[in-house]
Amino acid sequence: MTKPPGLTDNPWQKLRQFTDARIALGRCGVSQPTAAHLEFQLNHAQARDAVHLPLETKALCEGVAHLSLAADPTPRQLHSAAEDRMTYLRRPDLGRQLSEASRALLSSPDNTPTPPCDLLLIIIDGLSAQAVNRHAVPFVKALHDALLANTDTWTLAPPCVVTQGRVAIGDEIGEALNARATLVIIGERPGLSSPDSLGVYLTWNPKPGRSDAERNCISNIRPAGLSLTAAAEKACYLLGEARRLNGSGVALKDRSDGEALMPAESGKNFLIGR
Amino acid sequence: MTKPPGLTDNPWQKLRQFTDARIALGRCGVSQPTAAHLEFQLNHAQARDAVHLPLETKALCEGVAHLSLAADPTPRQLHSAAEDRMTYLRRPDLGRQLSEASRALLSSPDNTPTPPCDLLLIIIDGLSAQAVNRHAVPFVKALHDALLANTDTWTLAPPCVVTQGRVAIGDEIGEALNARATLVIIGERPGLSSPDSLGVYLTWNPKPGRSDAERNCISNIRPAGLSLTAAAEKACYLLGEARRLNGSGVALKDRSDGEALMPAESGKNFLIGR
Amino acid sequence: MSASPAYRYVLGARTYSFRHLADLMAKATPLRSGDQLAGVAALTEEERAVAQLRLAEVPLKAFLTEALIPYDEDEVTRLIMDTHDPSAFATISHLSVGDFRNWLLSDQATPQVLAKLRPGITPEMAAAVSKLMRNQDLILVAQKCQVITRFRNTLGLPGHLATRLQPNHPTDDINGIAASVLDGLLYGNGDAVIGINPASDNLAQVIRLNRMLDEVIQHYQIPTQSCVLTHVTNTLEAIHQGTPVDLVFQSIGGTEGTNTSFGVNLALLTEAREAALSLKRGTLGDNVMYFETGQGSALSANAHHGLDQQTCEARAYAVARHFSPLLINTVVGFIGPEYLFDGKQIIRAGLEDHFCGKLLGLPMGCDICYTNHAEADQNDMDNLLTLLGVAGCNFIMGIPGSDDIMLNYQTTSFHDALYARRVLNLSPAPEFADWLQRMAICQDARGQQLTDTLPNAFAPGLKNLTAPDTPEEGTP
Amino acid sequence: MSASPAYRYVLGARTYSFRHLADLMAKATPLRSGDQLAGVAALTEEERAVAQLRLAEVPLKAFLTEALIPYDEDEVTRLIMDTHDPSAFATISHLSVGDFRNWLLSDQATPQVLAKLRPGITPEMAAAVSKLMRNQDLILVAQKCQVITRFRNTLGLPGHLATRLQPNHPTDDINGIAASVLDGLLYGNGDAVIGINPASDNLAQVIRLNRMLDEVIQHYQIPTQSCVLTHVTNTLEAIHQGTPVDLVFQSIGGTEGTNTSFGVNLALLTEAREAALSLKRGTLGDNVMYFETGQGSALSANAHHGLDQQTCEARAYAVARHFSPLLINTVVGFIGPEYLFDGKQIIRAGLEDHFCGKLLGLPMGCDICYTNHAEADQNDMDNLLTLLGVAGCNFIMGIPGSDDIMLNYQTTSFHDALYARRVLNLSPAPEFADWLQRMAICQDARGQQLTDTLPNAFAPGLKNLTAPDTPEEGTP
Ligand code: B12
Ligand code: B12
Repeated sequence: MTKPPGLTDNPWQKLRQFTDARIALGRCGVSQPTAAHLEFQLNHAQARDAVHLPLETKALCEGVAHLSLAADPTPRQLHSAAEDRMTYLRRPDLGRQLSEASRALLSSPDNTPTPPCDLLLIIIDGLSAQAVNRHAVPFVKALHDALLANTDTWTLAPPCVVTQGRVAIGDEIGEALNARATLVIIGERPGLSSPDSLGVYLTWNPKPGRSDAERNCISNIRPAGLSLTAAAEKACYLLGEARRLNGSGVALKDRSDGEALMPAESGKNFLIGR
Repeated sequence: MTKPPGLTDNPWQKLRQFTDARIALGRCGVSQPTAAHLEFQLNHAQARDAVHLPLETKALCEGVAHLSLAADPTPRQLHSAAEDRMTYLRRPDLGRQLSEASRALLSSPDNTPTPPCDLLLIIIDGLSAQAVNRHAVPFVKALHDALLANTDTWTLAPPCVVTQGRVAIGDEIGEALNARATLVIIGERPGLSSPDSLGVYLTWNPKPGRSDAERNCISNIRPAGLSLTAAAEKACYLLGEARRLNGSGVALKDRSDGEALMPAESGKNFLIGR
Repeated sequence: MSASPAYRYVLGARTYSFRHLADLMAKATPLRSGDQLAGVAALTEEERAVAQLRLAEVPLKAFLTEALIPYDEDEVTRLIMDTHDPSAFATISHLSVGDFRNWLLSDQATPQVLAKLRPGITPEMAAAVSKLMRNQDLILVAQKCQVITRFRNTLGLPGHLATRLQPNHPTDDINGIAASVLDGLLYGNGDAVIGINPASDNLAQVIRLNRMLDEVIQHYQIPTQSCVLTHVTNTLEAIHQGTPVDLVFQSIGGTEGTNTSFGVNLALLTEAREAALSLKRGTLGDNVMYFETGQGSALSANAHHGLDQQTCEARAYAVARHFSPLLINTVVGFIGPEYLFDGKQIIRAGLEDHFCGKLLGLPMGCDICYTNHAEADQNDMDNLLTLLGVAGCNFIMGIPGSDDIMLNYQTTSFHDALYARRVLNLSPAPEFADWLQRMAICQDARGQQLTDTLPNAFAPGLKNLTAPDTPEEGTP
Repeated sequence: MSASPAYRYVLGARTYSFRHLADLMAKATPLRSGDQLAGVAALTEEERAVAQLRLAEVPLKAFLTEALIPYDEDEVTRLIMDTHDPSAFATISHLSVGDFRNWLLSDQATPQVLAKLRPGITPEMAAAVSKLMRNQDLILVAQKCQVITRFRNTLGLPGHLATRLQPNHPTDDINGIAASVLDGLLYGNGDAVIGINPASDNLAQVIRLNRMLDEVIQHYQIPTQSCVLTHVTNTLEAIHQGTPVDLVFQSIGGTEGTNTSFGVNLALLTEAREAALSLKRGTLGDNVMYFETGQGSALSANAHHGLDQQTCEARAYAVARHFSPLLINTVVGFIGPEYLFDGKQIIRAGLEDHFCGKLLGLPMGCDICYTNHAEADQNDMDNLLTLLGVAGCNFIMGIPGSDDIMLNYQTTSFHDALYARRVLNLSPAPEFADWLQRMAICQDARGQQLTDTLPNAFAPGLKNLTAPDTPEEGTP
């Protein structure tokens, strides 16, 4: 292909091996070249669609049930108080509450307290059902593996699958199911180049009213981001620390070595000679 | 009242006697003072509401029936193909066609041609039902007076009252009712300071497909604009000329003396000493 | 549409196809209500993005062979094809639409190079490339396109922004109009033109208004021009009756059918221009025409031939270009929400129109406006005003307090123009800026600082008015 | 809300009433989804206009006695009240909110006068007056407010626009980050700060990233500063462990509750600032804090006390002001459509935030951005970018191709910054502009013209990379 007229190339395109970021795009004058600009437009159109993709609840429940470490492996299917996607987008408050029907489902019929459990996994579509459709089951598998490999033991409640939910809906669910900790596995908002990223939020002693300062977060979980195994290991680490501290959030610092995630040489990179 | 700090007055406020335009507003630096700006905001809020006010069809029909010069004075109530106001705003094409029901109403039951008439008055809400609610009946009265005072004689069909209509809907109606000419009396889009202005559009030999170049227009009819009597006289003049030319539109020039509408002295004004 | 090949684009598993070039252009257009109304808009954002990708590949040459409206059916097409200059086109003849965007943005496309290119660009090429451009691209390239025109002053110089003083009155009352004229002049507005839309199309009145403006301009020796925006046939007749007409006005559209619905055609416009030229009233130049356009008029006249409204609009500039106008402006939000639904669509259309017009070599202005039935407000207009100021727009409207009490819409106010001058450091036309300072309307040479007191020259006119009927005196 | 008198306004036959000052403020706010979500927005446009009319009458003094969130309940209120400077306030103490708008727009309010006034203005006064202002007013007044800060360069000078280079990576891969850093530097970006949002909050990683940025800055002698945007408690710990930290970052909100939900408070921020100051790493000045804010966070944390989101946002600036930051920016469309629904609301909020911050004396920047679930696109961002450029915004973000592959949103690209520099004739920080020219990244002294070849200094780093694993070579 001949170089388009007016276009100045960037001779550092090989740096693309290190990142998915849109580097070395070249320029026309100081502007983005047509090809890069139109690719962006297409990606934006697609990312907007991704927001509206529905959760594949059936496949997800089957996949999770199959894996579950819980005594009762059947996931509970819950729905937030946000009826549909448009409501979900405009009313995060509703996405943080259970619908009446789901609430009823969780309350024990005879008002006897639910038996306590150590850990409750809550899988939520969030802003990217695609992320959950693709990675939730493998992530849960990786997590189970990591938990089993761990010295601590965790009793698990039957997992929950929630549609049109936000992170904080886990607090209500966790309290209703008498969990010491919840791990919310949720679709992060879709990015232009990362439409399928999972976020994991840990809350110790969940109950409605918990603030985000009282949780911990692992983010960017996807094959092109933080690998599912690494994320699962980090979750295990955080769970262990939370149990030790009897709390989660700002006070719980991630002091895991984390070398698994990082290049070996501290700070060194090609810019300063590696 | 003391002068607000930072405000520069304009010493030509007395010119407001000549116009409703927002002249001599004063300024802060070069910007509009708060009072003028907020009044504008309020007027805008109100003008937006005015777009959505409904036509008072019943009162209008009674008022017109009462006045009518037609053998059959009962106005026909018609509706365009635009079902509601939102559709009307987005779909002018529908506002230019009759609804199925209205079309049926106009077609003679036994397919005999409607007897011809000279002139058909069509009153339409247009973009300002308020204008029609306020001024249509008095305008029709003034027009009747003017027509009666005229030497030409005009046979009138029963008037039509149309909701959610555009100017060009008159063409279909005029043809269906076999009129040599239509006068569409319609609410002009509401202005910030002129929410109730009528426009009158004359079409000779109306039939669907007529372009605006084939009509004549009298606009800004309202007490604070062109008076109803002056407008009625001008309509009479145009009707006479159209009959003489056997046509309307660009070729029909308004050569009426028009002195009634204009100040006596040609071109003279206070700026160059009157 | 003649038998043209379909345009296809393969995206993953899906093949998108577009019936013909006009369809491709329409689908590639950023969303607007008028194209939805016409049924020509893309149905999804993905379809729009794909159409843009496909349009980017179309060679510019294609527009010379694949007429969007057949040559035989439309005199505007004939004008475009017949006046196209292949030697000017040579610079870009090998480019695709996508390349053209790159090239326009590049440093190769200097103001000088762009000026030479104009006769080689057709409106369809301009429209096509604009569809691939972001708002910032439209601004950046337009800023490089300088179009200068002259009648009694110099308009379009970089760093300048002119205003049409628009003193409309619902009954064309002479004193009412004069009041708005004075207000505008004292706010430093009116260098593009003092232009009245007459409420009536009464001929006597048209003549009277022309006389009145002529007298005011002469009396105060204002380096500007006047215009009465009546139908061109009225102006022609007025000229024949010896009326002092500076500029001939007409609304125009981009298809023959639109112009027919406006009661005009190229021959009539030629006749009118010659009549105006014969009066030799321009002192610095002979740009004697003033045109107005606006997206939506072709569809409104049912004369859009399946084209999107922005392409029709660009074609109107070909009509205008043929008559070397002093001024042309897109009245961008004027008709209503059926063509441009909200502030966002109005802003985009304003930037597109300005860009296309400038690229084609027209002295573009913009009537930055909206109606009360549209989803827009003053903030949207502030945005567009500022953006167009940066883009180097030749002129905007100036009206008392933004409120046109005759045309029933809101456009930019006298104050708005001063805002734009200040924040962007722009001046009115140099001759007019001089006059403003000479008359003590402005304290500075750049028309940015008004004086706080009534300038002497205007005191007599106002003094005559201390009649008992002034509102302050409280008449019974 | 304490027992405050109701506010009334009689309009024709109808009396509008507002429960208290907070209610009046909320109702007077231009429409946005977040206030509708909170249930505090005006229900009709008329109610909004009336609220503005009523708010215009409120004396500025009222904000000193009628706390919108009670003094006893909120440390931000206490900060605002306790640090208010009555002598600075004296200039405007007799004004109503409406008068304040007039005065700000007037020629009396010069940059010098406005600078002196700052400690006399509370965030609520700024928020109130902004609600009465059109977009053009927000731009015009902001342009007069100049706020200059220094660490290793000079930011905020008139005619300048800086960029935060934001080289985020989903796994914090050091080479991935370095790649984006280099891309940004070679596009002339990075004078405000090179600031990484770490994907992980792993402490070791936070330290590693700080070191890496320090080494790059030292190696290339870049007159700029670095920042790792982790939670302030992480940064504090990193400092204690001897990490070379230039700037301390923290997200902040305008109510104590919001800050609690962010895990911070004034004492913690004070401690962090002192820790950073103790490192004495600034060469030209000691502005060591970097804050981010954005409308909606208070409501999201359910800590808005019935206030509208823009007033909460302005209160966050009072928090920031207390710590003399080098940088503060409103991340204006970051959270999503529930707070700012579309491009129009994002643009308005961006202009309001910038104005309020500048008026209060803050070195405001703006993260001009949107998410894929909002009704916005690149055109809206182009508009806001251009408008803020005119308004004199201190800095914007710069990211490869507008796409943050870790935070999942779109902000301004490196190219966008260059666009803004060119069309508005702006430069990066003078020390940085010098460096760009010295390094042969730019051909000119104003950072507007890039060189076409790879500058020598960066060749070695890239050369090392001609490894078999480059994509061009096609590894299996
Ligand atoms: C909107 C408008 C237009 C639009 C119409 C397109 C549209 N889809 O709406 C555009 C911009 C295309 C337009 C063009 C012109 N207009 Co015009 N227009 C108006 C305006 C501002 C509002 C009309 C309105 O509210 N109609 C009511 C709604 C409900 O009806 P509608 O069916 O939606 O709209 C139709 C009519 O408005 C009609 N129409 C619009 N203008 C004109 C002009 C004439 C002479 C005729 C016969 C019909 C006509 O076209 C519309 C579509 O069919 C009026 C001012 C006013 N205060 O009314 C001037 C006004 C009616 N127009 C006027 C003029 C002079 C023109 C032009 C002749 C200007 C020129 N020199 O070319 C052209 C050509 C008109 C034509 N022959 O097609 C004058 C008429 C003066 C007179 N008494 O004859 C007015 C009063 C404004 C003015 N004083 O300058 N116009
Ligand atoms: C949106 C967002 C925010 C918003 C949240 C408000 C809202 N209504 O959405 C705002 C701007 C307020 C915010 C603030 C902060 N955030 Co944040 N945020 C995000 C973002 C971009 C998207 C989150 C998402 O999609 N959620 C999914 C939807 C469906 O869930 P939701 O219920 O609607 O949203 C909730 C969560 O997102 C949660 N949340 C948001 N950020 C954070 C951070 C932490 C540590 C926790 C526990 C929770 C949390 O708050 C929301 C409301 O309850 C992520 C990046 C990503 N790729 O995910 C970063 C991200 C989660 N945030 C991050 C950080 C560091 C912060 C701050 C601590 C920064 C600071 N130094 O102050 C603050 C404070 C957070 C807090 N304690 O409240 C980091 C977390 C790193 C980590 N592994 O711990 C991330 C990964 C980005 C980053 N790398 O910098 N954030």
